[in-house]
Amino acid sequence: MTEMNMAHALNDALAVALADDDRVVMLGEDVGLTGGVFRVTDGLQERFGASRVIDTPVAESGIVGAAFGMAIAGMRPVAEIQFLGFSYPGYDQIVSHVGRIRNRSNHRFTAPLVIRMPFGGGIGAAEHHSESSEAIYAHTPGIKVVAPGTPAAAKGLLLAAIEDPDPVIFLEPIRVYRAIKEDVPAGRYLLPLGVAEVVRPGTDVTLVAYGAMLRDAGRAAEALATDGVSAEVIDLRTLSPLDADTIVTSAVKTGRVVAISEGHRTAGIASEVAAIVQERALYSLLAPVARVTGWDTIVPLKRTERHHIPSVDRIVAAVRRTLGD
Amino acid sequence: MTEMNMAHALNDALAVALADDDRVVMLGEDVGLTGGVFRVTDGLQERFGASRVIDTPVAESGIVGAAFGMAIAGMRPVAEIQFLGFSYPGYDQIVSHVGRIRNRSNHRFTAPLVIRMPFGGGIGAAEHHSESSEAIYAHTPGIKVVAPGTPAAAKGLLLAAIEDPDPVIFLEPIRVYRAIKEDVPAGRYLLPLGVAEVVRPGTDVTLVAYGAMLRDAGRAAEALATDGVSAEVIDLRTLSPLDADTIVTSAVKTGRVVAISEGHRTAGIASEVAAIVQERALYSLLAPVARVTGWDTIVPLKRTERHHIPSVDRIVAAVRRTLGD
Amino acid sequence: MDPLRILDVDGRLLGPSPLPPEEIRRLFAVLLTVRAYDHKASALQRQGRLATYAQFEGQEAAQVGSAAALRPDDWMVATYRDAAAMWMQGYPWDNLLLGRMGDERGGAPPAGVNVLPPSITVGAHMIHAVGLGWAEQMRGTDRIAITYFGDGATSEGDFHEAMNFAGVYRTPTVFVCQNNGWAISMSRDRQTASETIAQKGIAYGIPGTLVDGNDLLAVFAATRDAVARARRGEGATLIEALTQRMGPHTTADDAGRYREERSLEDWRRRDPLDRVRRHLQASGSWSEDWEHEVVTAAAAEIEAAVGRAEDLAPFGAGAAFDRMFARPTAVLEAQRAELLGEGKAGS
Amino acid sequence: MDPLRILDVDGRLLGPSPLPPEEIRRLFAVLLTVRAYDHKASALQRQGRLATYAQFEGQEAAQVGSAAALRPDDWMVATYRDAAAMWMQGYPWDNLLLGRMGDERGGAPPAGVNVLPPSITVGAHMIHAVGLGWAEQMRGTDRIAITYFGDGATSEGDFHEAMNFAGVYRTPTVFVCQNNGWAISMSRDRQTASETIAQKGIAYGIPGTLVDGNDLLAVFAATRDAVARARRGEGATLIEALTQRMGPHTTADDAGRYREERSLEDWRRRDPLDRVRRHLQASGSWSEDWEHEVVTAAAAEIEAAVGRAEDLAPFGAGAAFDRMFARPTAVLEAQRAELLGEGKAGS
Ligand SMILES: Cc1ncc(C[n+]2csc(CCOP(=O)(O)OP(=O)(O)O)c2C)c(N)n1
Ligand SMILES: Cc1ncc(C[n+]2csc(CCOP(=O)(O)OP(=O)(O)O)c2C)c(N)n1
Ligand SMILES: [Mg+2]
Ligand SMILES: [Mg+2]
Repeated sequence: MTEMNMAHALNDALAVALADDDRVVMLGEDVGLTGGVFRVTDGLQERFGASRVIDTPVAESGIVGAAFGMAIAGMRPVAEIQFLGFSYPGYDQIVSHVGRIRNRSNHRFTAPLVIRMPFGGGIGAAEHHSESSEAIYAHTPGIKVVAPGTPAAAKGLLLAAIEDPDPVIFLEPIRVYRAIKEDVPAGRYLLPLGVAEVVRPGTDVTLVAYGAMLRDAGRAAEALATDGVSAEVIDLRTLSPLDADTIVTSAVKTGRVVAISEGHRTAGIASEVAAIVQERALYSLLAPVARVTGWDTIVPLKRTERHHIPSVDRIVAAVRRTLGD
Repeated sequence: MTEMNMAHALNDALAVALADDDRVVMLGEDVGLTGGVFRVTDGLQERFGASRVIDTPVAESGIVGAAFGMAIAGMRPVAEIQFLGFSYPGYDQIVSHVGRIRNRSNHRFTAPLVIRMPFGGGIGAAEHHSESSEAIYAHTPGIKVVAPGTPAAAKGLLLAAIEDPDPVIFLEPIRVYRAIKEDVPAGRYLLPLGVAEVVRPGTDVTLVAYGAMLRDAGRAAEALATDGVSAEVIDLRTLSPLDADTIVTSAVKTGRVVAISEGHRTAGIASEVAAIVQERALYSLLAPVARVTGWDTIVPLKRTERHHIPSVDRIVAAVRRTLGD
Repeated sequence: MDPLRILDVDGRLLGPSPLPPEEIRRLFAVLLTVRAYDHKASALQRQGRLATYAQFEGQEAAQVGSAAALRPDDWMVATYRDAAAMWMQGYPWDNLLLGRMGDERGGAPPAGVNVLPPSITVGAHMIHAVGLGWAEQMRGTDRIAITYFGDGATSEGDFHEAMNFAGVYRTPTVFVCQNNGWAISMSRDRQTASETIAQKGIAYGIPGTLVDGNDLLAVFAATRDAVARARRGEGATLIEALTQRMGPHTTADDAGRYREERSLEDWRRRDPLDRVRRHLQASGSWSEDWEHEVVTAAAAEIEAAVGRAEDLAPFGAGAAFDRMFARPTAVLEAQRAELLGEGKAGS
Repeated sequence: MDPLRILDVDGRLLGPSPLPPEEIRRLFAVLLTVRAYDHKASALQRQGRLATYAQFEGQEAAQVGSAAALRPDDWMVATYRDAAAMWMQGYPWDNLLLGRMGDERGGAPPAGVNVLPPSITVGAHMIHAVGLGWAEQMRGTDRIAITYFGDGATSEGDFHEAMNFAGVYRTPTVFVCQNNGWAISMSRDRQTASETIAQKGIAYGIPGTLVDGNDLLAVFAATRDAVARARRGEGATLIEALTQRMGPHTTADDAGRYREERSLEDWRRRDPLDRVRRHLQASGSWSEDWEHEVVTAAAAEIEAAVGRAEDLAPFGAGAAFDRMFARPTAVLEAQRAELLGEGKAGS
C-alpha cells in the first residue's frame, strides 16, 4: 500500500502490466518521450523501451486500428487517445471493428485491447478537451466502458481491463488525476468490471455517480448529512455493462435516486439509470429519479464552464426536490 | 396530393428544394448517375445537373466536411451517407464541427446542412447496413435528429430540415422506403421539427415510436384493439429535440407507456423516453414505462435478424405486461 | 508508369516466367475453380439462396496471382469482393457462402487459417493488416500481412493512416489495390486526380508498383517481391493491379446506369483466364478434357459446400447474446431472458 | 527537392524580389507586430490571464508571407498556432485573446472577415477550406480559401480526404503546411516516412511546393502563385513551409523532454525577422528608431485589445443555451430554467 494520486496509480498499473505480460504494448501520441500530456505514462518508455511504449503519428483512427490488428494477432495493446474528444476520428474503428470482431467471427478472432482516454472538464481547457460523451460508447455493443473515480479503483480496474478478453474503453477523469490521494495496493491488483460499489451507505436517498462526479456526490452527501439527510453513494465504476442490481437494491431501500453524470442529458448515462430504476423499482419510488447532468449544450469554455458541470449545489438541490423540500 | 411511397416522397422533396433554392446542392456516393442505392435521388442529376447533384469519392468524412464548409459559405448542402453505419468515419466532422460552429463562433458562422442517412434493418442486409444508432446523434448537442415514419412526414420534415438554419441529421427507415404509400401534398410542404404527432388516439396505453417501428406500433395497436385495449400511438418524428410535452400529456392520460426503438437499449431513445416520463408523470404511472428495443448486441445477420428488431408480438407483450396481464 | 506485364493477351511470355510450368498449370486450375465459384454464387443469389453477392469476374488473376505468393500462415485482410484470394489462403467455401447467407459462422474460418472475415465497410481494414504484421514483427516471426482493397477505398482517410503507419514503422504489409475501374458508379478517374494509385506510395515512403492485374504472372511476380521485402524486414509495398470488374458492383446493382456495355469489349479480350489458357495451349499442357475435369471437380466441391452451408441449422433466438463477449454480461443475460419470454420487465 | 529561397540569412536577394521595397518594409512591421503579440500572449499566460497558449515564434514569416498574398475577402481556416496569419486576414487581437481567455465570443470576428475560429482539433479543418472554396466556385466568385496546418496534421485521414476532394473537384484551395519540425514531442522524421510533405501532393494530382518557411519573400512568392492558380480556376496547391517552432508546443509543454536546446542554434541564425531586417538595413530603409516606433505602437494596440477583452463581462449562466441553435429548443429552454432555478424537475 502506497498513497498515490490517480495519475500515479494508473502509471503503476501500466508498469505492472508491462512487466508481467510480454504481450502488453502501449501506443499513442506523445506517450513515450514526454510521458503523455498528463504524465500518466511517465518513465514507461525509458523503462520498457520504445518498442513496448510507442509514440505514434497524430492519427487516432490509425492508433485504434493498428492496436486492433495487434490484439487479433495475440498482443494486449493499451492505446491512449489524448482526450476523449479526440477519439471521434477513431470512432469508426471502435464501433465498426473493435466492438464487432468477436461477433463477426463467432469467437474465432477477438480483440482484447484497452483504449485509455482522459475525459471530463473542470480545468478550463480549450474546446474539445472537456468532453464527457461516454454515453455514446456505453450505447455501443461489444465494448465495455469503465470510468474510475478514485486512485485505487483506477489501478484495479485498469489492470482488470487489460486482462479482460474483450475490448475496454477506459475513461480517466481529468480533474481527479492529481486531486485526491489514497492508499493503493502494490503489484497486480484487480477489481471486477461490471460491478458498482456502494462507497457510502445511507437510507434516505441514493446518489449514483462515477468519474469526477463521484467526489462531488460525496461532498453533497456530506453536506446533506449535516442537515440530517442520509445519502447512499454508489460509484458505478463500469458504465457498460451497468450494474443494475446494485442500483436497484439501493433504490428499493431509499426510495429516492439522483443520477449524476457530467455528460449531456439526452440519452445519457443518467437517463439509463432513471429508466432502469423506474423499470425495476417503480413501486418503491417516493419521487421521480432526478437527473443531474451536463446540459445538452457544447461544454462552455473556461469563463462559463462552471455552469455546465454539475455542482455540489445542484446535486443537493436535486436531492431536496426528491425529498419534496 | 399524389400517392407516393417514402422513396418517391423524398425524391419529390429534394426536387422541390433544388428547384426552389439555388443554394441547395446534393452530394454523396452514387447519388447522381445511379440515383443512390435506394434510388431516392433518381433523376435529380439529370434534371439539375452534375454541379448540383454531385457524385463524390468514397470518403464520408470528406463528404460531411466539404458540405460543412459549403454551408458556412452560404450554400444549403444536402449530403447523403449511403447507410447510417457508414456515417461513423464522418462522425468527428459531425460531432466536432457540424454541431459546434454556431457555438464556437457565437452565431457568427452557421452550418445549415442536412445529412441524410438510411437507417434500420429488416431487409437482411450485410453487416453495418442495419444500424439503428440514432441515439448517439440524439446525444450530440448542436444537431437536430429527424426520423420520419411515413411518406408524407418524410417529405414535410425533409423540406423543413433543408430550410432549418441549423444542421439536421435526417434518418430514413430503409424498410419503409417502398413499403407503404399515402397521399403526399404537392410542392413546398413543411412539417415542424421538434413536434411529435399523436397518429392514433387511445386511452389505455401510449406507444411511443418512430421510423420503421411506427408501422409496427400501429399494427400492435390494431391487434390490441381487437382485444379491447385502446392504444394511443405517438410518432416522435424528431428524436432531438424530443417533444416531451406530447409524450408526457399522453402518459398522464393513459398512465402506461411503451417506448419502442429499434436501436440498442442502453442509453437509447427509449431510455430517454422512460426517463422523461417518470420525471414528469411519475404519479400518473400505473406501471413502469416498458422499453421494447433492439438488444445490446450487434444486429444479427439475415438468418437471425428477426430476433433483434422489435416485433409486433414483443410490443403487444410489453403492453400486456404494463396492463398487468 | 507502364504496368508490369509478363504474359501478353495472346499467352506469350514477354520475359522469363516467375513460375515453373506445372505451377502455372496448377494456378490455371485455381482460376477455373474460383470462376466456377463466382458463377455459382451469382446463380444462388438469383435463386434467393444468397443475399447480395459481389462478383469478382475479371479480377481472378489479380487475386489468385497475389495470393499464390503467400505462405499459408501469412495474414490476409480482404473485402467482400475477394473470395478468390481468401479461398486460396484457406478460407473455406462453406464460410464464404455462410457469410453471404447471413450467418455469423461464415466469419469463423478453421483454426490456423489467418484470414479475417471479409471487410464490408470500405477502407477501415487496411490498418488492421498493419497492426497484424506489426504484432508479428514484435514477436519476432517473419509472418507478413497482405491486405486487399479497391480503387474506391483509397479515398478513405483510413487508407492514408494505414499507409503512413506502415511507412513509419516499416511493418511487413503488402497493400494490394485491385483497381477495377469503378467504385459502384464512380469511375476511377473521378475517384482521385492522382494519375495512378501506385504513385500514392510516394506520400509514405513506400514503393508503389503498377501491374497488369489481368496478368497472372505479373501479379505473382510483383507480390512475390513485395512479400519477400516485407519478410526481410524492409517494410511495406503498394501494388496497384489494373483490372476491370466485368459484372455489376453487386447483384443489387444495375451497371447499365453508369457504364457503357461496349467499354468492356476491350477488357473481354484481356480476360485473365484466356491468356493463361493460350499460354498452356501453346506449350501443349492444356486439353479441353482436362479443363472440363477441373471445372467439374470444382463444381462438385462447391456444390457440397453449398449443401453443408444450407443444412447448417440457424443460430437459436438467443445466440446473439453469446457472441458479444467471452462471457455474456448480466445485462445481456437479462435481455436474453426477456427475448425468450422468461423475464418480465417491471416485475 | 530544394526549398525555394529568395532572401538568404544575410538578407541578400538570391533572385528578383516578388515585392517592392515599401511592401517588404510594411511586412517587416507586421512581423514585428505579430512577434510582439506572441510575446505578450505568453506573458499573459504566465500571469494566469490566458489559458494555455500556443506560441508561433519562429514561424512568423511562414504566416505573414502567405497571408500577405491573399485578398481581404478570401477565406482562411487555420489552427491554434496561426494567430499571425489570422490577424493579417482581419481577425482582431480582441477575438484571438478572448478565445484564449475561454470566451466563445473569441470565435466571432467582425462581419466581412472570412476567417473561421482557430481549429483546436488537428486535421479536420482542411476539408472545410475545400468546401468553402468549392461553394465560392459554385457561386461564380473568384474567392479562394487558404488553410493552415502542421506537419503532424498531415497524418490524419482528413488531410487525405481534403487533398483528394481538392484534386478531384479542382477547388480553389491553398494548403499551407507549416512544417515546424514537431507535433508536440514527435519529430517530423517519425511522423511520416515521406521524404517531404510537399511531395504528398503527387498522390492527389496537386502540385507541391517546398519553400524556406523562414523566408518571407519565398513564402510570399509561392503563396502568390498558388493563390493566382486557384483564382484562375486551375485548382489547389500544397505548400510546405520548412520552419521551426522555437518555443514549446504550448505554454503547458516542456520541450526539454524531447528536443535538445542546441538543435535550435542553427534555427536561431535563420530567424525570420533578422534576415528581413538585414535586407532593409542594407538598402538603408531601416532604423532603430523606426523599429522601436513600430513595436511601441503594436504593443499599445495589443494592450488596448487585452483591456477590452478582459473588461468584457462574461456570458451569463444561461447563455450556452442560446448558442446552440438559431432559436433554443424547448428542451434547452427547460434545461436553462432548471439551471437558473426556475424549474423544478419531478413537478
Ligand atoms: C465506409 C463505407 N462507405 C461506403 C460503403 C458503400 N460501398 C460499398 S462498396 C463501395 C465501393 C467501393 O469501391 P472499391 O473500393 O473500388 O471496391 P470495389 O467494390 O470496386 O471492389 C461503396 C461506396 C461502404 N461499404 N463502407
Ligand atoms: C484530433 C486531435 N488529435 C490530437 C490532438 C492533440 N494535439 C494538439 S496539437 C498536436 C500536434 C500537432 O502537430 P502539428 O500538426 O505539427 O502542428 P503544430 O502544433 O506543430 O503547429 C496534437 C497531437 C488534437 N488537438 N486533435
Ligand atoms: Mg473498384
Ligand atoms: Mg508541427
